[in-house]
Amino acid sequence: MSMPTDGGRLLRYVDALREGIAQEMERDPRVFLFGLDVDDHKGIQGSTLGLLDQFGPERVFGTPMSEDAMTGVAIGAAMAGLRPIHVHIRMDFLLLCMNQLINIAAKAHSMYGGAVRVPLVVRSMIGKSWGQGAQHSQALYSMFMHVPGLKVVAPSNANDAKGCMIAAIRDDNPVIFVEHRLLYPTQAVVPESSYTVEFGRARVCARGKDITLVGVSNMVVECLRARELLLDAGIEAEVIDPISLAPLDSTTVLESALRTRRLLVADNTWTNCGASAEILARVAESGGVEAGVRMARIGFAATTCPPSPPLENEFYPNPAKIASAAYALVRGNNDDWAPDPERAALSYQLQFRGPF
Amino acid sequence: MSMPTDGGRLLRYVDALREGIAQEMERDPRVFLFGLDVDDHKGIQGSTLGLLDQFGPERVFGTPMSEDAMTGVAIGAAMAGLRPIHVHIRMDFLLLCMNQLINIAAKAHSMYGGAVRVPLVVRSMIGKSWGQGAQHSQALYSMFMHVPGLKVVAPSNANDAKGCMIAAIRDDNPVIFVEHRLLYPTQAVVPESSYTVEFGRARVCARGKDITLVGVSNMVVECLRARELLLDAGIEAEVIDPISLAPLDSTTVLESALRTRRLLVADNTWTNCGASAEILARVAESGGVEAGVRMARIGFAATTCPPSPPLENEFYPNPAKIASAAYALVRGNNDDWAPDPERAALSYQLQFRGPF
Amino acid sequence: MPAYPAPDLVRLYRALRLIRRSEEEIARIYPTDKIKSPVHLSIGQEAVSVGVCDALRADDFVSPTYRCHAAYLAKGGDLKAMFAELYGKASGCARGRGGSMHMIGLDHNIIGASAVVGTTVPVALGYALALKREGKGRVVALFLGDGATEEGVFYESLNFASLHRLPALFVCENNFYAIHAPLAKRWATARLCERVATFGIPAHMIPQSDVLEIRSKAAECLEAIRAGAGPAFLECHTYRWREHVGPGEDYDFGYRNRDELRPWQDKDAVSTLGASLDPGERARVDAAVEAEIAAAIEAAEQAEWPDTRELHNYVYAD
Amino acid sequence: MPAYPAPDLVRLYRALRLIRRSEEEIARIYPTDKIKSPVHLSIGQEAVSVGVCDALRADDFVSPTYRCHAAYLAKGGDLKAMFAELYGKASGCARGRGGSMHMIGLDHNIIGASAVVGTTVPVALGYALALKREGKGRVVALFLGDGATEEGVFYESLNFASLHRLPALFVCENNFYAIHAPLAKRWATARLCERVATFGIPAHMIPQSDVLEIRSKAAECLEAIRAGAGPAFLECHTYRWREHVGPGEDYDFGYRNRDELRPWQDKDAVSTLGASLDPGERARVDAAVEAEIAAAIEAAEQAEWPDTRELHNYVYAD
Ligand SMILES: Cc1ncc(C[n+]2csc(CCOP(=O)(O)OP(=O)(O)O)c2C)c(N)n1
Ligand SMILES: Cc1ncc(C[n+]2csc(CCOP(=O)(O)OP(=O)(O)O)c2C)c(N)n1
Ligand SMILES: [Mg+2]
Ligand SMILES: [Mg+2]
Repeated sequence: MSMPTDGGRLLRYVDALREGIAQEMERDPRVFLFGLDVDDHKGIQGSTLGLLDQFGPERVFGTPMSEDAMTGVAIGAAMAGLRPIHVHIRMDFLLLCMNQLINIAAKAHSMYGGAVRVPLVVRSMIGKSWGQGAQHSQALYSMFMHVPGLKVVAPSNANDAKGCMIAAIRDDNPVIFVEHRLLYPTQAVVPESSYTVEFGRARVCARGKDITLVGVSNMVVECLRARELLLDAGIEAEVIDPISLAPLDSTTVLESALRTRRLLVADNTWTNCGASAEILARVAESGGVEAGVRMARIGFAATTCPPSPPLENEFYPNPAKIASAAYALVRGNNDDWAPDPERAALSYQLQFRGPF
Repeated sequence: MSMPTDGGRLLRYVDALREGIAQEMERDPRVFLFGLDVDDHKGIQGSTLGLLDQFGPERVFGTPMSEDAMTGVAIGAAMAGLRPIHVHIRMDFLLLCMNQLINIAAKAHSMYGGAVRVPLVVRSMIGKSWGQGAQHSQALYSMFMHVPGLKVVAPSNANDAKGCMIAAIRDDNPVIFVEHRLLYPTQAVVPESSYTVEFGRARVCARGKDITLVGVSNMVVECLRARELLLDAGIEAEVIDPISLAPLDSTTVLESALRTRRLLVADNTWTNCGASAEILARVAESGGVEAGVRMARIGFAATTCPPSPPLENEFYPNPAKIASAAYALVRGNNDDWAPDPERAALSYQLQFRGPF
Repeated sequence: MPAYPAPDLVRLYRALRLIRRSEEEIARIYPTDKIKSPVHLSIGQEAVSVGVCDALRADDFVSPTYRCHAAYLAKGGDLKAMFAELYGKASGCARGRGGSMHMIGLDHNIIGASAVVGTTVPVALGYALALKREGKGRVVALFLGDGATEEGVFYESLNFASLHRLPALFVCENNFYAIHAPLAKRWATARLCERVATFGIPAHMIPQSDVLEIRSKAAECLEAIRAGAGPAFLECHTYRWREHVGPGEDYDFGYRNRDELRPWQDKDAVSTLGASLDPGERARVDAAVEAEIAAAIEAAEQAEWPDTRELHNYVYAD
Repeated sequence: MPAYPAPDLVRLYRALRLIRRSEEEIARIYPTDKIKSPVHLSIGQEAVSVGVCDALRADDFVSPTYRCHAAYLAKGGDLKAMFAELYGKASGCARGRGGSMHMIGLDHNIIGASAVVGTTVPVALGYALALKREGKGRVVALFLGDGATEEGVFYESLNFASLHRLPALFVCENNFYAIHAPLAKRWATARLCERVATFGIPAHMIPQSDVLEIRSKAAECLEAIRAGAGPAFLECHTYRWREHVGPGEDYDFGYRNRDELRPWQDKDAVSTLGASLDPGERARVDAAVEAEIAAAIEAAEQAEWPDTRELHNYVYAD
């Protein structure tokens, strides 16, 4: 992890992303940015705004709607020595380029015996639906975590967003970069100078002795809010942000869980074969059982995301649900405490409002 | 589960698949079978041979090499009331049609409020490489297990193969049907009449009191062989075949693990976010920890499948490795017992020999 | 161009007007946040859906894109069910599980729309395959945008449709933009029809968005398709008046301007066809349309939310 | 057709002969099970790789399909490294991590091949994009089969290549089959070149697999590409003499027969070009080729296996 040399200032996540990209493009002429809509006046919710003016159309360009071929082009360009950043406004669209990402990008370094490298960053947004429904609401990172050769990161704050972006661009491997739209307006202190956040190191965001909460991406924020609610019930939760999902620092989670003896993983996706399954499995197989660590997961309801508001509310985890699940783990299942509804309501993250 | 009315006879897995398909095509004129090479003289390793003659080119036909569109066509035909079976000679190629399978097939029933059904069977083969390397060796079922709306089955013997095939064809949902090539020549007693094997019910293949081994697809066979090796060391393993992965009957696994207090899951794929992760997570969160069930997973090495024979050997799990891992769970990690090499060698499954 | 008898013109006008006014109402309601779903309006593009769907038989199918309100209504889709779906209510055509981009109406043979561009093209061909086997001369009219032609699945679909002589009418609504990206940034050439023809598919370009021309060309194609000639292709030039998604206009952000819009407004099907009708007749149609829309909105406002206990319904069919 | 001076003809013959004989040796060794990797032989198709690659500069790139031995050798790939790779040895061009379908030779600008049909087409264009930015007039020649043209990614790639005027020469080896499926079962029409041309890409069909015609047409295209004209496309008809995968022949299974083969054997580039050479010259070339192959096989036999402790190498580059 390279250390920032200045104190920094408050910056939004979206601006931190853009700043990280701009600094790398400045530093390294091999870096280029492309994808549907990166060069329009909305600039991927602002995260690419201004880059076309700064770096010109050879290094910042939109594409035809051809996700599969564009991914192949990115991979080939990366093999040839360039460093592409390929942007998708929704992670759902990565389903159109799984073949290139998994059959080529993930495997090329290995399957050609080290002869090539694929320094590729694939940015994609995930979100909380706002009526977007079934096909515009998925967070598919566990599919990429499954496959050796890919790295997967999901920073939860502006500081990590910039540092991970710079690290991803400098990485000689394909990195799936996951950005939650609700995080875009959130601010953090971000150094002006360039720095990297190392992959494979989880961060303990809040200390606590009673339970370990692991949140992925935006769920870190919701876990921190759940932590507040839990304090009302006298429960001190430790909150961990894995930051990168592949490599995954399960050691930090394990150490915490061995101390708190309870582990709850909150994820932005379905639990089956998800990141939450992987974290539980690792803790279970490396000492968690012997230490009697009680474990649970919370994620999307095991159904397709419904756009109707009341159903949508039920579909997503939120701080109150996380707090309740945590309470049950700590105090036992019989006691069904729920956080004070008014405080819980306050703790909801303001939802993105369409149209997008 | 509909019960077979006759005693049956020994039948190979490949023939059981074909028989199941033929019986359903006979019974239900809406069923049709298509995909690359289903109608050639090799007939998908024999599993579709003769069907063209029996049912004609309107119901059995090859396709252009257009996996994405062909999957869409299958989905639309299913919605329109037909019952397609779409065949892929390798599971790796499903990466070309993830968008259709996940964004449409999995979601259509839900996202149109129940207005349509997608009675689609997607057959694909997995295998043990024999020099086929990186892109012809993947078993990607955990990606499908992740997504609500899909069913996933991976029968490990001829009897289940036929019963699952008939059940899959009759199911009103998209079913990802996973067939391990090494199982094709294996025989079992298979009734001549039609029957179904219900999804979501694991089978205990062998009883034992010391450890629970769960094998997926061909790994059931390897677990049964590992069981033999373990008997030499005085360890009695219980072997469980989940048969279907979604829905996944983790209850049967849990009950067994609560009894044996050790659980080892052997999978045909990488462990990260795999079926093995899901099984461990479920046991951990539903009583396994309280009961002190020690757990581990074994699967592909966390790298890209190398075709060079010595590397390939290292890459795959096998009965000896499963037995060693089981031994370590039962007796503790310090003791590194290994099965008698000669017996272990005998227990290797005869590999498929190319060209394929 | 065949001459159209008056009743036909009234019917066409009614459909155009219903779509235009429904979407204007959606745009009006949108800022109240009662429609919590991203809306892609067809205002300005109605002639394509109406011209094509008017030429279809009731038992033919239509496959709309996510910009689906126009084709849904043109094919006779239930207006109440559409508004209820926009509102996320249980009486919605997809019971609140779809939203604006996933209208469906199987009682009028309207295939469900999808939010992922291009994905419904092969799905619609699956319906066409079933119709071919059925042998009753039924056809699927499938819509796609100019952007969708850049997806590989479009070409795979053309090849398959032609190879199997499927009863499918491809209707490309070329509005010159994919979100904010103009054709010149996405298409190597504009020779789309010529390209489609190399698949053995008759392809016709209709440049002026004239609803009668669209209707008659579609009818001509449909006749051949029903006779077993295999698929046909229409490229209909048209223009989206509003922003890509959402209720507003967007002529002030640099990617396009009102000069481009004006000629399209001048030949707007709703006004020109309306002006050609008997004023009394027109007024009657307009009033009926307003009443129908008002009733649909009122019904949507009053309708029940889906029961949250039913969250897990429809994951699997049984 | 330009006249070729004798040295050129000898060079072409040498390349053809090397490929033919190497693959015949692979077929001979195969039953011993020393090559544990599925092999797709180009026997009969050598003229395409040789004609195209002979027209390339050493600093140009080639992107082969999984049927890659011919293009690999034609572009100057190391024969020893190829045989070692087939044997799964550490000295293989991909260190035993690739196998027959994944030859790579970056010292001769041979891009790695892929076993998933069509996937290398856009990857090769990524190289072309880098070459365009470099501005030195270098080109990528990318190979694909007739089957690969059915994959959507092929069309997406044509559009992008033309839109960005990428320095890419598409070479479609049309051998009329994808595994056992003939064109008639897969292609709605055979108008491939006409279709490609609608993307603004000059497209030429070469029906007779004449190595000199292929060479001169490729050279002509390459000149234009280097001058900035953007991509070009060649459809080269050819014929696979052996089975799709594996060492044998397969004329007795009903999907094709020897009558179809015969005209291709009659115009076989290896024999016809060989016959046109001075016999002494030809004998010298033949002997040198045999020696080279024998040495490569011997080296592969003797080479070390990869160390199993290195199983986890190359998962990630660092
Ligand atoms: C596969 C895919 N890629 C990207 C998007 C984002 N997107 C939504 S609409 C759209 C433009 C579609 O353009 P076109 O097909 O011309 O239809 P129009 O919106 O003009 O009606 C894009 C790129 C998407 N929904 N699906
Ligand atoms: C995407 C994909 N689908 C299917 C296959 C199986 N397969 C291997 S080779 C082949 C035929 C390819 O035909 P063509 O492109 O004409 O090349 P040829 O073998 O004739 O050289 C097929 C279908 C594959 N490897 N990749
Ligand atoms: Mg458009
Ligand atoms: Mg071919």
